[in-house]
Amino acid sequence: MAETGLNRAKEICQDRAVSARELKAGGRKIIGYLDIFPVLEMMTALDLVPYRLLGDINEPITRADTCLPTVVCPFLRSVMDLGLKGKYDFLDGVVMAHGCEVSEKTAHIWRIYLDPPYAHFLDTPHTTHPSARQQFKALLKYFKETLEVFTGKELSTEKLREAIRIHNRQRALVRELYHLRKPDPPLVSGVETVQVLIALASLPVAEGNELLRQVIGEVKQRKNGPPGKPARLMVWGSIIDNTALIDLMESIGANVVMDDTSLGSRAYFPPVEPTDDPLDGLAHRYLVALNSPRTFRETILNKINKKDYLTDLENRFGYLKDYAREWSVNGVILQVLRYCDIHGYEVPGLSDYLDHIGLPGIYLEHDYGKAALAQLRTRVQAFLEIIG
Amino acid sequence: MAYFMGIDIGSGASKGVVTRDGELLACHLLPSGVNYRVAADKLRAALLARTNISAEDVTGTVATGQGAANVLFSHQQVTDIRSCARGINRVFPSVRTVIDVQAQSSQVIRLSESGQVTNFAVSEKCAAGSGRFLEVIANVLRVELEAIGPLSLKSRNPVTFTTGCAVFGESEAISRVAEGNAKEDILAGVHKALADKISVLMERVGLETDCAISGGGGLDVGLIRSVEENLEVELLVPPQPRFVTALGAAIMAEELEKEKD
Amino acid sequence: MAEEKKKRVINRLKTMYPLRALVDGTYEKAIAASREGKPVAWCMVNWWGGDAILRAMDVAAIYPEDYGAVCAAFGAAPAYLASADADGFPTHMCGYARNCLGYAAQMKESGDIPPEAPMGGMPRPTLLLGSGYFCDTRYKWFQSLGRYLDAPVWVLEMPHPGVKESRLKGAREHDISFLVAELEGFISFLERLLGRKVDRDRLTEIIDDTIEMNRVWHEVNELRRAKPCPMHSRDFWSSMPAALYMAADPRVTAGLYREMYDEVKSMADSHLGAIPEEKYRLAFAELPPWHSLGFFNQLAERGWNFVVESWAYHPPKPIDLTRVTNPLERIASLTYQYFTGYFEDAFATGDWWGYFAHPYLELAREYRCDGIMLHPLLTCRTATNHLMVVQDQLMKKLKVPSLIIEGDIVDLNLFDPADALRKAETFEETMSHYRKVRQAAGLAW
Amino acid sequence: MTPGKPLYFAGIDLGSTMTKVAIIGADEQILARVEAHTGAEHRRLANKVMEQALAQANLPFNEIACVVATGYGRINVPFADRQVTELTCHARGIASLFPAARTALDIGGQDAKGLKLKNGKLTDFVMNDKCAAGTGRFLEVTARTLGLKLEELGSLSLKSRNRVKISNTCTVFAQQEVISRLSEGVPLEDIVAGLHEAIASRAVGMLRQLKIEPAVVFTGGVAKNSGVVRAVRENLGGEVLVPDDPLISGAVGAALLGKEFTLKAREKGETVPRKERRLTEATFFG
Ligand SMILES: Nc1ncnc2c1ncn2[C@@H]1O[C@H](COP(=O)(O)OP(=O)(O)O)[C@@H](O)[C@H]1O
Ligand SMILES: Nc1ncnc2c1ncn2[C@@H]1O[C@H](COP(=O)(O)OP(=O)(O)O)[C@@H](O)[C@H]1O
Ligand code: SF4
Ligand code: SF4
Ligand code: SF4
Repeated sequence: MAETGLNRAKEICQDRAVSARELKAGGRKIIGYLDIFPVLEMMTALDLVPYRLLGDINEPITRADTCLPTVVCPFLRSVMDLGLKGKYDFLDGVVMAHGCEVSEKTAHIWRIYLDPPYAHFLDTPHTTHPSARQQFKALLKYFKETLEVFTGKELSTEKLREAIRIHNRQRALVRELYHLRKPDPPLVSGVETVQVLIALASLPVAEGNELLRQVIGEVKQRKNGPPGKPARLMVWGSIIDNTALIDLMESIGANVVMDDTSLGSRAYFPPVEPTDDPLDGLAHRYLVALNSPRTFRETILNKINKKDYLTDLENRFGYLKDYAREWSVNGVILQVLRYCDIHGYEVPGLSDYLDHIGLPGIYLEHDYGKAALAQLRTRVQAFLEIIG
Repeated sequence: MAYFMGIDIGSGASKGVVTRDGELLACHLLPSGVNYRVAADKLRAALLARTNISAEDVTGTVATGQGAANVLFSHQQVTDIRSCARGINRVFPSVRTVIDVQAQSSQVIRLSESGQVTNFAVSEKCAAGSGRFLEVIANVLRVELEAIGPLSLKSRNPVTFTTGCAVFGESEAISRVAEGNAKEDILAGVHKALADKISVLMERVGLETDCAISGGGGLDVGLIRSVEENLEVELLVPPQPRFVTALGAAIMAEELEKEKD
Repeated sequence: MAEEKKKRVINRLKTMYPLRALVDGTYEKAIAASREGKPVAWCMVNWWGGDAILRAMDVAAIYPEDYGAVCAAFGAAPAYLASADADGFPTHMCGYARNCLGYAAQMKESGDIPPEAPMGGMPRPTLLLGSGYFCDTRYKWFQSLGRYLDAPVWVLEMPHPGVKESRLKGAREHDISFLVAELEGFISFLERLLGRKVDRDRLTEIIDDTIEMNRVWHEVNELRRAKPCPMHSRDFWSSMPAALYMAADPRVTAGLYREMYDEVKSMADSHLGAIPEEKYRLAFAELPPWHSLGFFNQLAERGWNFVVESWAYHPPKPIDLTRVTNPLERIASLTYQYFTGYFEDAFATGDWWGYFAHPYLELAREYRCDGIMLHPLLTCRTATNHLMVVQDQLMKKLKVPSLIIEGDIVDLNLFDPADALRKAETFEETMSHYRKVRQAAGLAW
Repeated sequence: MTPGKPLYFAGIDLGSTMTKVAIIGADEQILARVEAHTGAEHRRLANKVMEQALAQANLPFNEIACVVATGYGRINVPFADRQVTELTCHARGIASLFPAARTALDIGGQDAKGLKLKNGKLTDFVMNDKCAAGTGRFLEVTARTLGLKLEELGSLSLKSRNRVKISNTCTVFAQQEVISRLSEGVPLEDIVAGLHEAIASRAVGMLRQLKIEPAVVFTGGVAKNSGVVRAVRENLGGEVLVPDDPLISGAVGAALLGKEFTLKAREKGETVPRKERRLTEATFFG
């Protein structure tokens, strides 16, 4: 069988390290990054390969117990565990940001225990105040500086523009892939989409774009796409870096057609807008345009000095209503990893909002482990029965 | 000539030893039953009878274990973590880490060359992390406790338990038998589950060799093998693992006496 | 409160009581202010001057974090926690936050302060002042309060100094001007909200008093290096909120800290300890189990003196600010100092793990600690994240052992006193052992 | 299926402890209800329970228009046409018994569940299925330890004037605590009452994760225990409705859903796909 894009994505996804080691053998320098706040364009522009740090749901967490307590989200503990076990030994450096509080802590703990040749911590303000935007731009300059020192090369504005262009291309292609989930049945399944996303997180951006083109081409053609199912789900919440959870949903009568998580739409949807100084566009995209609950957005006060709850919810979650409409979603899974505060706090508010717009949702808290997932089965199934 | 007594009132069994001049003279074990006070008294009587001495001949007694407070004739109570460290130090001076598997909990203890505790971690209050899990499963499989170790060693195909609860594990074991799984495979599965819990404790305190196992778990070759495989280390097993803690208590009684001088 | 034994083993400072009363009094004052129609703010601990600005604008401030500890101590927390549970807030989240969310839920339901609220309760806020530092809870929590309250939320942002990157050239200056800009941003928000201007002279005065208050409070704590230590952590915890949550006019508070200084000084001079016989000196990290403080009495009976706590609850090390003319820049600099002063040397000695373990190493050395008690919280990552690193580094570098007792600040079901005592008893041996090890290694204590 | 012929529906709830079967007619009258122990050895006998129910209703298996299986063994019932989670089935069964129900607590052998209902339908739920503490298994183990029958626990505990506090949460260790309390001379009823309180406060704590609205219904095997029912009432501080037969609601709900599936399919001119009506044994780890 000729290698299809989807098969290749699946392969990469099964052992992410293979492609990394190949790149390394080809003389490329690989920089691990955590979460969606490290500015990838800067790395790409300097010919570094940004390689996303993910956990492994199949690998029991053991070593990380020595340096990250169990009250840290299991995804991060898994990432740290893989690091300590040498599974990321091909990295030439890491960039971690102040995504959430614990990922910030993980950045330092990683440096203490693994001491990579290059490490940069990118503080990321929590608000979008004008002063915070300025601050973030200044912090990007420092990031640029340490990258230049590390590579011994200058990061020119032209190169940065070019990198922005190619990353924007990837963002557009991911959107296109997501469009293929809009028909009923969707042309591409939730599990396949996650596989592609994991592959993208493991490849240089240009190769990722190639893969995306191939996948989009073949998905449009194919006859054996996912079958129609009564439920069309959107999955919201903490990172999903594996196929297990989505697979569980799709194996019991649902198509997962949309997501709002940090490996999926959240990471790709907003492009970088062109600006005179590309740093402005980058700062705006990563701090303001990226839609993550870790960033606090004030609800603008009008004449009255009172906040209106529904307006606030609309400001924070309105985009989900659009997603639901465009992707014809009839149920939302609010999944939160245990100990994830960022998403945990959102749950009651988001549930209120979903109630308000008449979209059923269910909250699932889980432990990032195969065995634990089995216990979610009954819960997911009951939800499908509720909406069915 | 001074005699010392160490009394370890465990949740399942009460263990006692008598030492003289640092030598182990006698040991005795009986079920703790429901009244720890009675168990302690009986244990003392048995020990005195075995050594042929009277209560007045005993210079010092230290009590330990979860029922230590019920040993009214003791001169001091110490935690079983301390006495276990002292005891293993006497048996194997080279040991720096000891895994103590009792009926109620498992603990991993690091110790110095003089037998002082330098770090420790104790399992949660969940039967799935203690020797009791093994008892429960042995019971439903109708296998004697003594036999579970050797049987488990025969397993080629250990089952994986789908639950982390000793009680649900019990029903799962029953169902597994009804499904035709071999008893040894089920036992090996339990041994693996418990060994995994011990590994977590070990990560917390850090392994330093030599490493030994004590408590009732030290009688179980199946558990020993699972732990050894998990930790990739060879375990030293004392000749009488269940008496290590009581021995440690007697040693502490000796020390107490020396301090007086 | 419930478990407090009759016999008081810990010798409490007389000068602590008025400081504690000051904090307790804020609730009543806020209620009175609210009745008079004056603005009330619910705030997070805001080191960097948000408090001073509120005070200068005559806004009564109360601190739901402190109220969480109050509810825990009064046994009122379980009912509020249950309300938050019922509304779907995951139980692994901050106990203070869930306590407050439950409180607000009940407030919304009854239309007023819940009838059995301790200390008279927290009145309805005019605004919520969240914070971008320490933990995500401190802004997510206030955002979630929108379910129950119509008060607008402002989040005062903070840079993240104390890491390697904040040592890059020009970063400090940049951070401080960011802090100043944030304070100005908050001022204009408040001015818009309240429809009046801030009195800049008054603000300057309050800022200077705040700086002085923190200085005196720092001096008090320096005295605790004395052996035996005259001031136990329990006194620290009772007096800390007055500075941490600007409870009253900082000038008044500074006066009370001065009196405390005198008392502690005279005890130190006459070699009086906070407990009858100081056998072990311990540091404590991070927040205590407010519902079971009686536990420290049991330890005191065994000769355990708690002589110092983690840096995060201590005032910044004093610095000279006389040459900084802009008052907002003065308070911003002090704030910056708070977030860097305790680990300045971490970088100097070639280590760059900043605030993680370094300050604990320094405290252990300076206060001659035999051990540190770590209290990982099941509902707070901030107070827990770094503890394993602390344990590791204290042992590797200073041969100081750590005792880990798991628990929670608010939820008493997560704390097991009997088990804790068993561990503590064992730990005595460990402390004695490492005393000898340190001696052999030529360490001073 | 010939139109005009009377329709019958069966629900089978294969629980961890008890297997329950209900057969209803098109008018939703219950024609048969059978309850039997699931037990490991007996688990394969789900077909026998069905057989008994058919005998009770006096119907050949072929007459059953739709068989819906639920409960934790639902996947392994070979003769069921559909599988539906116990959450949905319980909700449906409870709503048919108590149309006013808004909140339900169900404590079975292996889990405890809280349900929210609206217009007879499930809208939200919580579950504890990780730890045996707080489930019916806790009481089974207790009864075994004390040498009592499960049925006796309830009335015994109602005699208690001074219940003891059980400090161990773990089911296994709690049993040991029970024994030592007994030996201290604590009256049996006070101990049993303490155990009931332990289970009730845990369950109600879980239920509080939902907004509790009246009417509150308590079902599942544990609701047969009057001591736990009392303790649940005390913990909730309000009225709690208990059906006459608290075990059967899941099976009844399953049968009602079978009717719904059948009628819906008919409206569309379709039929619910049927499994062979042959009473074969259930399997375990499917
Ligand atoms: N003969 C044996 N063979 C294997 N395991 C045993 C044997 N005897 C006891 N055990 C194990 O030891 C445990 C009891 O250990 P012990 O140290 O005596 O506990 P405790 O002091 O709490 O009573 C039992 O739960 C069981 O797992
Ligand atoms: N007659 C009875 N009296 C008291 N309790 C009972 C009785 N019958 C069953 N139980 C309790 O009910 C539980 C089983 O409940 P059930 O709802 O059938 O659970 P499952 O669906 O998991 O089998 C048992 O664990 C037992 O505690
Ligand atoms: S899952 Fe939550 S806690 Fe974990 S890294 Fe993501 S935002 Fe942070
Ligand atoms: S630091 Fe911890 S206790 Fe304080 S508000 Fe944040 S989460 Fe809560
Ligand atoms: S999971 Fe099972 S063994 Fe563990 S505490 Fe709960 S009942 Fe006990």
